[in-house]
Amino acid sequence: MTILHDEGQQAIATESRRVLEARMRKEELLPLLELEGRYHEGFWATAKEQGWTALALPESHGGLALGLVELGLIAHQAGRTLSGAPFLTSGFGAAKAIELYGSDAQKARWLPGLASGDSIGAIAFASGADPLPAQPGVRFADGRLDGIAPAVSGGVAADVAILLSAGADGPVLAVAELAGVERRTVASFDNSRCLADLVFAGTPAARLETGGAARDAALHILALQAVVTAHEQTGGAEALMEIARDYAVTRKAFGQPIGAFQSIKHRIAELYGLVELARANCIHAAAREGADDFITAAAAARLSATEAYDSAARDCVQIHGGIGVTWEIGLHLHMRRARSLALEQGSTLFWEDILVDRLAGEDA
Amino acid sequence: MTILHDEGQQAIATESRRVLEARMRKEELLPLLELEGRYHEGFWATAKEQGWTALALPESHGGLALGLVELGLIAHQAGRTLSGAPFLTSGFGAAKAIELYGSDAQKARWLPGLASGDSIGAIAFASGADPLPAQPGVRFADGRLDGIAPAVSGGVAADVAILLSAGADGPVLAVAELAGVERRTVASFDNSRCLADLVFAGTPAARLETGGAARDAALHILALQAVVTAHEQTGGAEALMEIARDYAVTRKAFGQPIGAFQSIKHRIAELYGLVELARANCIHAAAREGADDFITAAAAARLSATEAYDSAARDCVQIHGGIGVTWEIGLHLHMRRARSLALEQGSTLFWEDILVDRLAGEDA
Amino acid sequence: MSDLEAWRAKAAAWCESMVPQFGKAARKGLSVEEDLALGRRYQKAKFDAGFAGINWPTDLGGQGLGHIEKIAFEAEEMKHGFPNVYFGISLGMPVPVLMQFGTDREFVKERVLKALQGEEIWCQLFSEPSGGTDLAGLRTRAETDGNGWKINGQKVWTSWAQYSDYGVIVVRTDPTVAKHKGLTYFWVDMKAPGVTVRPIKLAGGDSHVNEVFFDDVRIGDDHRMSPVGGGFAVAMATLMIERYVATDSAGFGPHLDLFVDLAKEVRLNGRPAIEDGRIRQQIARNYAMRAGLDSINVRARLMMQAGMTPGPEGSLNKLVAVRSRQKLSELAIDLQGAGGFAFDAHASPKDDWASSWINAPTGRIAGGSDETLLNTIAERILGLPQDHRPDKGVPFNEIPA
Amino acid sequence: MSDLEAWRAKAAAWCESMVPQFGKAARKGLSVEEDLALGRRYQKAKFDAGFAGINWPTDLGGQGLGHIEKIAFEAEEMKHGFPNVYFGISLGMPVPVLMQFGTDREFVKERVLKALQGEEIWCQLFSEPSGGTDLAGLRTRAETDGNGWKINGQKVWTSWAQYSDYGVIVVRTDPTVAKHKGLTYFWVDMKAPGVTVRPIKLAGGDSHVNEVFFDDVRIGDDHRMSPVGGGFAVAMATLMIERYVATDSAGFGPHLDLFVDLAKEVRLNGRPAIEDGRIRQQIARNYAMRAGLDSINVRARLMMQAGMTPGPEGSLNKLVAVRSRQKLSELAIDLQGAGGFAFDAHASPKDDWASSWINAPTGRIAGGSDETLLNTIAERILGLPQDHRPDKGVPFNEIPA
Repeated sequence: MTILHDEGQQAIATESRRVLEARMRKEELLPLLELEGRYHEGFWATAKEQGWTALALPESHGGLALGLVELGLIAHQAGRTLSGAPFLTSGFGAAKAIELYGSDAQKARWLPGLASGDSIGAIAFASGADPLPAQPGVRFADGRLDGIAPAVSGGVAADVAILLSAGADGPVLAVAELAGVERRTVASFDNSRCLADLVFAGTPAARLETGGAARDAALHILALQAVVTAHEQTGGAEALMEIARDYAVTRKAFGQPIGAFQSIKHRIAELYGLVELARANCIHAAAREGADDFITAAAAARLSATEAYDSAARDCVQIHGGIGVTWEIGLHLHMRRARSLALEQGSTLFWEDILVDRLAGEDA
Repeated sequence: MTILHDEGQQAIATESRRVLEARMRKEELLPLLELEGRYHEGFWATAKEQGWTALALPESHGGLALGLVELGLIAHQAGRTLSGAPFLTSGFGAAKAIELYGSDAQKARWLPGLASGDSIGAIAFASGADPLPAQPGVRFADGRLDGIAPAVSGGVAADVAILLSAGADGPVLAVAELAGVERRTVASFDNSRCLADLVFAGTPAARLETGGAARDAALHILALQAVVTAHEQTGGAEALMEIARDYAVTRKAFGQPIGAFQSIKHRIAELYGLVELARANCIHAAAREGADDFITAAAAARLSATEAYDSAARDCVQIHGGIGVTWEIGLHLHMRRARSLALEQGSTLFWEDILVDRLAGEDA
Repeated sequence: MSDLEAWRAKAAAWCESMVPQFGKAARKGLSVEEDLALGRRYQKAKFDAGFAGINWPTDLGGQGLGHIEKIAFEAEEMKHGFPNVYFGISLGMPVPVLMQFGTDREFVKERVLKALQGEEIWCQLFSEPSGGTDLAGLRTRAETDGNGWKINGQKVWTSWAQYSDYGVIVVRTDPTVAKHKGLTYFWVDMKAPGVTVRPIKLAGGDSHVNEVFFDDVRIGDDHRMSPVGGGFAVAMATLMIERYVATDSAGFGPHLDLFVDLAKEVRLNGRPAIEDGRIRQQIARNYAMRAGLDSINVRARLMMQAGMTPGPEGSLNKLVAVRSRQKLSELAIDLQGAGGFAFDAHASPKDDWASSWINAPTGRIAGGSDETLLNTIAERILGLPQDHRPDKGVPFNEIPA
Repeated sequence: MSDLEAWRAKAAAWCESMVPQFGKAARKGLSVEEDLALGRRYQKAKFDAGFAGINWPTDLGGQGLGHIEKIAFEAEEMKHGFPNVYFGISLGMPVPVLMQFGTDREFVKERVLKALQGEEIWCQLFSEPSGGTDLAGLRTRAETDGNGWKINGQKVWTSWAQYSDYGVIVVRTDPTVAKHKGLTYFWVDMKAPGVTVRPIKLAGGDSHVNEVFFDDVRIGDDHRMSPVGGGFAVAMATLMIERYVATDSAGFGPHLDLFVDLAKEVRLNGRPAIEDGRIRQQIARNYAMRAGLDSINVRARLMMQAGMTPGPEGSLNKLVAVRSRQKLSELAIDLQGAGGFAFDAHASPKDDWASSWINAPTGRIAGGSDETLLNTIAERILGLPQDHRPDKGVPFNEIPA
């Protein structure tokens, strides 16, 4: 797949940007920070209405049969405008897991709802600090799950979850309906991620993969989500770089625009570099879905996107001086999002290890 | 011991600076880079004449009974002026090993010569990439050494070496006379360090310590040397910071001194910070000789001094632009020295581990 | 047991005894106003027990001890999360400056005593919206008004102004001379007519800083703490106190021990994170940096005790420490994985990594931004040229806004 | 086997066959002059085998293939350490610019053929001592002289000038107009009377760069490759070629695979260094950075092939790659411990870490320093204001030196 976007792809980028810029307002996002378990309903309604939920799913189940490249373009725009809910990524991941590893019955049951956005999907792989634990904390036995999946993004609202659980013969990738499952909302610095601990207690679940295949499948799903998230991070970093640039051109100190001071202008130029490296890695990774080196490409995209967004958040706030740390100006929305996206799908530490294992031939 | 220098200590700093600034010339140091196994004889003659070789050794054997603080002050000045030979540090380390772990006969044999500078001492602990190997490459058996000690600083000219060797019951700290030992000069980027592989073949040697005590002793000697080297590194970094400052004040570009550009001035200000942190850690570490936390303090000094010198070398050259990379201007003398001192006494990787083991209580 | 050890043991015992009444559990769920009230009671108890103004003169209600005793007490105190944050600025800068520069000594004594007992709080009115970090560019003005002065203008980023009784303020008294020459230093009654305080909500969700508006606020000339036009020097003295006394090599974030503890607790690739080279490297480098700052501060205090002037390297603390704290806090969040999302807007930046992280940017901006500090080091310590300053040497009222 | 795979296999086989004659072993111990002579024979062999000018037009002696074939060949070629360094600049920038802007096509063809066969070498005369990295501030001047021009002045940092037959040069033809408007672009015969080349010994010990003095050097107007006063645009085109063709995400240092190999070989704390988090982190971050640069370059070439103009992000390569290479090289030296001291002044920066390290500063300065590149990105791409420039808009001969 080429890394040059065709006209259709460019149209997706343009249109999603237009829609999101018209509809997303920091004034609506700020209050959500102080409310646990709430998300920006307007964003999610837009995602459903625009068909973004269906974008990368198969036509046979209500999808539009496009791929990671197109979803990445949406995610980039969502990142620019501070997407109001995590379900686009987690729903995609859940749907892909069911599409790739599920039975026809499971696909028929879940994919149409995930494609329309009427069902919300979540991914619950992590245990403790580990995004892909060798010994998951949730146990799978006799078709039932027991244990707690911690801080699941979208967990407050999700209808279905894909889990990495511990079965008798090693890890089990499982799918579970969440109706009736207790959710303990996690108070977070970015509450509209709708994080919840999911408390499974004899919850019925179906096995998708077992043993080494389960772990491989989980890593593949995580990598798919990481590429989507990397696009979102890159979009956020790009927006911050532009905000910093615009501020540096207009704000004056000591009788001249602050952008004339090299400490400011070079920092923004460095951000430009980080954003472009992340963008290039994202575009490349999205185009490598299905290829042998997909995990490597995903890891590179993820690492550079996390660095870009965290750095842009630090620097953009710093460049703004005092006004940058006020609640009202809302730069902290990006700062918080940079951190929540840095944790979701596994931190930099995790992806560094995944990448080096491959470069050093240790994953074989 | 206080970290405020008294008048005697201040006099040592002032006098050594005066002497070295008068006698050390980059024009004499540059040619030594292209000659293997040669050192700046004028420097070494000065060190002997000024009593620096005797400074920290006991009076009973011809020393001046001062300590690490005073030797550090000399090393700082030697670092500023690009010391022309490594023997001040390695001779001190060898003498301390004999003083602390040797017999009266060994002290009587070696200390007077090391104190006068007529004998040159060397430390040969490393094996492969490890500055303090659990399994040293040189074997000790029946009072004789066999094997190769790689890239020993001062090894070309040394008369006596302290080795970490592998005995039948674990490591052995040993002292060996080097007369008759083959030295294979190592072609290095900083040839006046007089590096040589020492080839031991049935060389007579005496045991100083064995087993865990040998390793502890070797670490203590390495830490003593690391503190001296850290002072030297800090002196080098300080000199580079001043060179960069002076250049930035005089050199003009685009019609103004380059020091008015924040990319230059902030970088020099950051160097100032690195130098002052290193200096503070050096002074503290020198004052902690003999205390429980000496290794910790030495590691902190070593880490900050290595960072300061490497950074100053990178940045001072960069600030000079084209002229900075010419042979004649000689900034590369510092750049090379920064790297050779970063390796001598163990790299940053080594000291990070030593430090964290202590902070985490893992060394117990 | 040395005197100092005895002192520390006494401090530890007293702090222990205060936990039921003032510790974290006692503070849980309180509104800010309730917590402040509790804080005032704590400060009074501290005064009564002989732990307030430890290194201040006894004739002003202090204990007449050394800085080392103060440090020792604070090391014990910080373990318990007592409600002392409201008095940090007050007793840190404005009240010491009042002690140094206040001319009416009776008035000074009364204020110091009330401040030490938590009855009164002082704030420091320096920063302005248009000035950014440029102290000499202040626009708030005082004009002569009968025997006194009339203040008009706006200050910003004033910590605890909403709870303050008094403040120290730098204002412009002569706009016709070059920028740093037309400033004068006063104290003001924060409850005086014409003073309006408006809290600013910060990124982390709290509102301890304020905008303060002055609208024809009248003060007597006895409020003046510097010569007319000589306010810059007193303001600098205030900042000097900040540099040498209110320093913290942890950058006002968590102690490195807490990071080491976290790294021992959390697992990375199936092993304790403390065994991972990346984590070790950050611990080692942060330790070396903080140890250097600590040594600089110890040396500066030893020099001051010996009657010498400490070197300018004290100015490194805030620059280096807060910037590093920001990245270390991010790493601490990363390390916790799913556990890293948790957030409590009322947690303390001194012992909670998420709180430390979200408040770090304020630390890198307030009281001199990183960039200002670098410029100051470059220009004043190293003698590097100033940036291009179109406004330099121009009378203040001729600089375009 | 695809066409490209077949091409690559052919290239690999040919390179393999050249090793006895031109490989590292054959070069060992040669003086620079002997090595250059060997290099000329290698370049001729390369031309004869159809591997020179791979993506250049066939009517000028090229192979008429694509950039991808060129890359494939170079990937094979670089494995063997052939003596091709003398032709890198020549065939990289000046000769392509001659192909693009030379007006006398017969002359162009003759020169290109000789350059491709290693018979002639071209250099690029841009930088000047007073100019630093400020291309528009050049002082070397050409005055009209009969029908031609007379050049006086000095260039510096000119790679391989001492072995060059020709050079391309930017000079000032009108000192009375603003800085970047008075420049004109010529080619010159490096053997012409009045041209003096003086090699500069660099920090690493070698002397491939030179000072070049022009003393009343007379050239015809047919040497002119730009409109009079239009030299800046051609110089920029040269730099554009450098940006998009002569890029290397390894920063002209060793490939990352070599670092991975080293990390597998060397032991740290008794285990392969590749298992240490610090080492892993550097590998991962350098990989991500280089992969990003590679993707940018691939995309730029795809766009150029599709007739589109690539984005400005191509300008990141040198800035990001060389700076990172410097630190990675330091780490590689650290990793080797006692083995890290070893140095060979004639080793290649592409496969030797010490050589890479000691030459990295030159890479960060030559052809636009880091700081210049950051300014260019900030001003031209992002629209940020220029630095204060007292010299801006002033006629060149009125700027104080």
